[in-house]
Amino acid sequence: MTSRSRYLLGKIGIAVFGIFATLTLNFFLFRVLPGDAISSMARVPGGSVELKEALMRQFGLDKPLWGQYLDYLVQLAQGNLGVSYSSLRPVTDEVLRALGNTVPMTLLGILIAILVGVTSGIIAAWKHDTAIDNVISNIATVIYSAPTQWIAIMLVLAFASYLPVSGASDPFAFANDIWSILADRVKHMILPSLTLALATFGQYTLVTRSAVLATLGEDYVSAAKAQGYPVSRVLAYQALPNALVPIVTLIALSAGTVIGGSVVVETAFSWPGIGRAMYDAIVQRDYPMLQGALLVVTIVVILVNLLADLVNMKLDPRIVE
Amino acid sequence: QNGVLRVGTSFSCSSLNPYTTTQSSCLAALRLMYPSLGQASGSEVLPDLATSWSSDDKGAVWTFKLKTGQWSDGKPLTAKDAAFTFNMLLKHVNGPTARRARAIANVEKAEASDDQTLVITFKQPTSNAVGRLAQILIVPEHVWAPLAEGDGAKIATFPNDEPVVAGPFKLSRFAADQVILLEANGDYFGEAPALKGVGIQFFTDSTSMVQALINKQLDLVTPLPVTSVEAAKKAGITVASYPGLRFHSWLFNSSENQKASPEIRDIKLRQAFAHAIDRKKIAEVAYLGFATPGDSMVPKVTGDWSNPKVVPEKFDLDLANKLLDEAGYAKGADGWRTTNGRKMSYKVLIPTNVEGAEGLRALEIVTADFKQIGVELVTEQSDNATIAAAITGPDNTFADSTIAQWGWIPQMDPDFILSVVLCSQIGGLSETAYCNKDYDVLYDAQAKEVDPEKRKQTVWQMQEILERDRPYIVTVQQNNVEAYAPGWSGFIENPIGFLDYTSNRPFMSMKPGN
Amino acid sequence: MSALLELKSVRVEFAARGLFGEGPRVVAVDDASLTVGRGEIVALIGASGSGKTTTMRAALGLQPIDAGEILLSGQALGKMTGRALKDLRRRVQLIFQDPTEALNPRMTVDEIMREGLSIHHIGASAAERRQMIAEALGFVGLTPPCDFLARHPHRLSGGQRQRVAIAAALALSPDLLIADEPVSMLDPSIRAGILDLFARLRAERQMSTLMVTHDLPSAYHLADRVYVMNNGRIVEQGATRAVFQAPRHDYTKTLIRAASGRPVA
Amino acid sequence: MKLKAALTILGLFFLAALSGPLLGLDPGPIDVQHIFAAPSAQNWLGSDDAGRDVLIQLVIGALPSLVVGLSAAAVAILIGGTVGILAGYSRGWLDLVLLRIMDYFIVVPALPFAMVITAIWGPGLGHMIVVIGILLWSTTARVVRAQVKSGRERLYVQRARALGASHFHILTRHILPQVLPLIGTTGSLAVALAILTQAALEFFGLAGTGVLSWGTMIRFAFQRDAMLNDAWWVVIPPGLCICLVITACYWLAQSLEQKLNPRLHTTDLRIRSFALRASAEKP
Amino acid sequence: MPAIEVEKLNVWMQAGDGRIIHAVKNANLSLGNGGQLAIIGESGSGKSTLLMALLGLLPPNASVSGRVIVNGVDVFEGPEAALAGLRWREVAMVFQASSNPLSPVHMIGQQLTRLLVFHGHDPKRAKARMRELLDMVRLPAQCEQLYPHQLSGGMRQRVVIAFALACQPKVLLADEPTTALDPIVQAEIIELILALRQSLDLALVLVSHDLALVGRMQGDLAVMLAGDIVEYGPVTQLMTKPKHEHLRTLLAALPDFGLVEEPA
Ligand SMILES: Nc1ncnc2c1ncn2[C@@H]1O[C@H](COP(=O)(O)OP(=O)(O)OP(=O)(O)O)[C@@H](O)[C@H]1O
Ligand SMILES: Nc1ncnc2c1ncn2[C@@H]1O[C@H](COP(=O)(O)OP(=O)(O)OP(=O)(O)O)[C@@H](O)[C@H]1O
Ligand SMILES: [Mg+2]
Ligand SMILES: [Mg+2]
Repeated sequence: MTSRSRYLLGKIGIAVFGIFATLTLNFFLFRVLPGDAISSMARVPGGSVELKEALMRQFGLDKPLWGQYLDYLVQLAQGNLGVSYSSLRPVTDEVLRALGNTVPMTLLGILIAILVGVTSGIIAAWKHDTAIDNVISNIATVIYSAPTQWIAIMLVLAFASYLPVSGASDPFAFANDIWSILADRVKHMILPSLTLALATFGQYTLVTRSAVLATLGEDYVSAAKAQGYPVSRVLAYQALPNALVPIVTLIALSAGTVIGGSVVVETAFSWPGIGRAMYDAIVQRDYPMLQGALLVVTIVVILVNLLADLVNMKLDPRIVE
Repeated sequence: QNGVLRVGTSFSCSSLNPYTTTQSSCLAALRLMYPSLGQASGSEVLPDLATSWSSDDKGAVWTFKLKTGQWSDGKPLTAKDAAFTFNMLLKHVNGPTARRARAIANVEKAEASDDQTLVITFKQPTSNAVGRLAQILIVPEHVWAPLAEGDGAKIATFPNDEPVVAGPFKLSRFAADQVILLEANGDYFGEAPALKGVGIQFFTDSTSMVQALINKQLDLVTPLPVTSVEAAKKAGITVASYPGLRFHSWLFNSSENQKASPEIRDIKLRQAFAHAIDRKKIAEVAYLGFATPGDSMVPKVTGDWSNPKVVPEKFDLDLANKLLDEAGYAKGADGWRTTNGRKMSYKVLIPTNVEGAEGLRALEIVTADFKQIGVELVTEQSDNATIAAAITGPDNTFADSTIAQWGWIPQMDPDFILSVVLCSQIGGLSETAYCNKDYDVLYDAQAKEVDPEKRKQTVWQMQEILERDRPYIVTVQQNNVEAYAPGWSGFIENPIGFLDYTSNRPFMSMKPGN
Repeated sequence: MSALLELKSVRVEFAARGLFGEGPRVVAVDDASLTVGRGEIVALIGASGSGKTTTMRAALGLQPIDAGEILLSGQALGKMTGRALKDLRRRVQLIFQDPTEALNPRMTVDEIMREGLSIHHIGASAAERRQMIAEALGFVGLTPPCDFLARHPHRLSGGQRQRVAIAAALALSPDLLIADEPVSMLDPSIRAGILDLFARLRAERQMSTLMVTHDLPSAYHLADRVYVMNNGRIVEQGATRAVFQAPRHDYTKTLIRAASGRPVA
Repeated sequence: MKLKAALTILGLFFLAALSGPLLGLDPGPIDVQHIFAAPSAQNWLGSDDAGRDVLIQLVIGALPSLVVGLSAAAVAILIGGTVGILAGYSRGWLDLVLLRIMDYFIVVPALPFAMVITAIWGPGLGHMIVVIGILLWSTTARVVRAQVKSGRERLYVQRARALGASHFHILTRHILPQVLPLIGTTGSLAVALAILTQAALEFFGLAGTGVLSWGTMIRFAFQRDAMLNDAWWVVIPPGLCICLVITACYWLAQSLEQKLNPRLHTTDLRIRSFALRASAEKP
Repeated sequence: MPAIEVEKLNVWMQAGDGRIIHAVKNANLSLGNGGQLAIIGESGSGKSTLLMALLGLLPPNASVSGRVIVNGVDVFEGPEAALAGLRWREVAMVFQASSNPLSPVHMIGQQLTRLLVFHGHDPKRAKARMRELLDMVRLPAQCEQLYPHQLSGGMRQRVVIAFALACQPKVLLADEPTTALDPIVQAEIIELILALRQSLDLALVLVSHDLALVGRMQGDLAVMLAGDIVEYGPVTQLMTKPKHEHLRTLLAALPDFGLVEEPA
């Protein structure tokens, strides 16, 4: 085994352990919750003590916690996330479906946010203490300060007549050529993605600005000036690469909050994504669904952060030593 | 548009399994796809698959004459399918089909004596037998029989994403919690619907739903948020508002286990409280006039079942103060009443995700008024599961909670809502731990009574007991508020609402204009 | 009497680590042994990149070693803990080669100077410490001190930074000074002054010095003994005069020839 | 400038927050006649869906928003800063353990988690502060850890080690000043996140208590379809107040950062960054 | 047209504590194309500042007066584009070892190649030229793969020299270019610079503390003390007949070599 693969395996091992630990913690943490799936499921016309017990049996909730945990692990080992209490479909399907809706929307939003945030942050640092800097940082601050749900409603009001404001696609469209389906999807994505982008880009701007600004005091920046590099190159070659560590760290970190926070966006736009699924699952105490959704989110966030660690290692060789 | 009715709703539907889902919108959509013996209309049942029915003298054996039809996979639909369906439900009633237990209560067996005759035998006379049986959706034996084998666990996990149906519509697309699309079924055994198709879209945010209606992306919205009525009207949308079944209420913990505030079990105190709740103001402000002061747990829209003698207490703070004084709850110098050396202050549990902003506003109104009768109320809000646990907890002992604000949606038949306060429901649906043996006896009597008139008397009597003991104070009876775009006709005001889990009539009567 | 500092067969390797796995290993110090006795001034000279800095960092435990042993006053560095280690840190001072990186850009000269004093609770009162700092700055020619105390390192000239680093080390009255090219950026007169200072401190206080330098005349005049390093190995050692006048190793010969201004060929 | 503006804004809001309980302000009784009444001479910002004065509600709502937001952020920064520094500074198992814990909190989606804890603990402002604080500390910790990790390798930190400085000394004198600006920035991000999370919790009705705050105002505006009724005065002001408070916090952090970092202005990117004088006179 | 023309240059620096340091006082200098100028002087006397002023690279806390013309460009008042065009194409600099002009997160080779390409080198050939430069300053080839913190002090300084020579400038400002180098490399580098000066007709400004080295130079010598240029004239003349007290002390401090005897 080469040292390279040993290194990689080590990293992956840590990540796997992280996922496992998180899942175990989630399993028990959420079960400490008052209330259970059965009570709300049984609160229906026809509900009775017997129904409650039948449901408990059906979902294996009559077993002790440890037994449930073991069942869960065994299922998981078989790649089976269980069956959702509320939709009765395999959680894997449900989670993948939700993820399929969340990922493009979130990705678009985040990409816009990173693009706008980092660029504006760099410009603000470059023109620091000028009117441009003030305008950029203050706009970023103010927009970032606005509650997401509030941004959403403002966008809905402004664009409701031009763009769809709910759902991931036109539910009543019967067209089936790939292009019109795609166009429809994109149209639906614009407002939620934009909301997400607006709600997050501000922090990227501010962090980029302060990280870049911090490098401007270093000798290598003035050396770069001496070497005849114009401002844009100084920024691109010296200031930005040296500022990237905190920026990358923050972006990776925001993956967790963005996915978690997509609950708000997904609610405001009736977007059938993972955040919404998680919220519903918790309200309905749909544990299999909740665990499944958390597993996926966990994996995504851990992977993103792992990636950030690797990238940072590449970005700043001093970290490794 | 082109005969497709696009419905927007803030309810959701995540599964099309007819025996496990409890979501009313799923059931309403399934009712458009699957046949059933009849369709409810008020307290009546109109023929559907069954053209007529009759019973023996005791009301224990019911014979139904059925139409025949064709399932969407080409196989014939006969009485055998119906018999299979009932027998399957019976067999697994303690397991996968437990959710349908009430509808088939007391049924002993079902038989198809020929392709067009179904005979259902009850163990004992059962009130509203046809109404109950008509709730059951009939499924094709050839699809479900394999699922029903053994312990029937597969019934509960069957996703039913490509249902084999025989009703007026068949499924063309289903995306959980997003949309259900149906198209007219050419092989339907009954009269073809006026609609070519139906789409039901599920919204998590009411503002965007109303926007979609205004932007002509929807034809009908149910329920329409009361706060958007003005906006909808302005946009030329027709708004229908009429009495519905849903009520909101205060519930009091009646359990002896609750020791901290025993006075909460004092009927006099509950009486006084009832006079301090300004039902009219709640209806006008919280529900913007789309509600009426509530009275009995059996709503007035159910017609004769509701006891006319049970009426809302008049709002009178002086009277409430007087009643409390008389009951020995003296006001202290600071204006708050005390009992057993404690200030009278109660936590009011409220499940905000179901009671909504309206519920919170209603509670604010009451809180302000209660201040004037020297009783402090403290809101404690959370989601329904947490609140349900808090009400009954810990471990169903009802030892901690005192007051909660929550509601129910009764059925047109009073049986269900009356069952909620049975002793046997403690641990089940009971939210109050109310237990009255006399009441339970009456309940059993009405459940067996086949004569509607006699049953009515018993039901009325039960309502009077509830009014006396007040496990619940019904505060308001909510209107159904629904809106549809101009150009549509045939809208019926259905107490259960447009998405009716007991009847396909609202959809079947809708007609596209011009 | 045991030597103040003793390095026994020290080896230091660097792994040029990439993103995945490790690259080839560089042996920076290879089997280096070296001693500094009490009151002795020892010079370490040698080619650029030959491992001098690494050796010095290893001597103070700032650089993990891959083989060998380091003894300070006869005690193994790795085994020292707590008070002993802290006391050692006062008695042995290091002057880094790169004065800019070694001075915290967020601290003023005053704070930098005071840091060591306050860590080791030297000086009874603030006034006394101020006095000691002024004296140390005076030693290195940064006068008047008040001109410099409030400045941050990046507002000093290169030589001034270097002198701050020297002054900060001397203010602690160390027994052993390990100095990595301490005077490289100083003009001859100040340089001579500082080298004189080292000699004086040796005479007055028995301070030992281990100094890396490229300035052979300084080494020649100041050091009792020299070590010559090339390619990570100590290739020659001995009394200064002996080594300079009769170098045995080829590298030493070339070095001395180059320093005396003759063509190296 | 920024500092002054920030202090003024925060001061005003604190004043407002205090004046609520001190003056016993009351938005008036619930009033059917004034549902979504437009701004007028009596009600400068109109009235809400219950016919009560919006302006007075804004003033009253300031206290819980400020208290929860700022204290939760303080909790987050305290825990996050400490853990981040510890993890970044220590090598080996402590770092690993802390890192795993951080990962867990980063991975846990904030809202459901907050809900769980409020459900277990029961509602209350204090609980909300702790919940939000616990949710937010990990971000600060991760960012700080990364910075400390690279900062620990700087030569002047090694010099301090060679000087015999204790870990405490190195942390407080060298590492902390290095990461302080960063803690300031992520800290102000934390204030923002705290206030926003609070508003989001309230938006979902999970805040527990029936306390009037800006978040609940937005929630009611939302749920009662204020915008469909063209009642902008119900929706915009609470959102704007939240914006203003958070913006002020940022400004505060930014001005502090400028003060704390002497190196910030040793170079800039202009081709000529020095000043030119006309004469040789000593300035 | 002379390569460098300095008239009445004054530089003031804010020390940060309210004091103002007059770092360069009324300096006048001139250097012809291909000429040589050595600057010596006490530590802190303003040598680096003077050099930085020639490239217009003073920090924002500096203020200046006077006139500096380099290669026909008015550094203080000429168009910014001209000043930008001057840097590294015409005038290159070896930074003093006390500064860290290398980006810590890029490999040496990468930084050098980028500089070459930016200044118009054919990207395909830049790599080869980069290796050539590293070789020129006697750095082994694997150094291109290393980050600055992985180099020894002397190696870093050689990298900085390679940078300065990369674009074949017309004027080279060298601020103590060999302080961190051992005598062998030092001699080689000095030979290299002097050889390049000759072949490229380079104007050289050399700041050094090494009086022996300065003594070997042709051209002018400027001696600085506390911001003033106290002596200015041909090297040979000044070294033999120092007028100013300061230069005399500097020369006197020159340690006697004492090891000139041929080793046995
Ligand atoms: N950025 C700065 N801010 C304030 N003062 C400075 C700055 N840089 C240098 N100085 C001061 O200006 C004077 C001249 O500094 P300069 O760097 O030019 O000296 P030098 O002759 O190069 O010295 P050395 O040989 O030590 O490098 C010194 O007193 C120094 O303290
Ligand atoms: N962190 C590091 N990673 C990898 N290699 C390193 C590291 N530090 C030093 N080296 C390598 O170790 C060798 C010795 O370096 P060292 O700094 O000890 O040399 P030196 O003798 O002090 O040289 P100089 O006189 O130029 O300062 C060099 O080849 C250098 O490249
Ligand atoms: Mg070295
Ligand atoms: Mg200098």
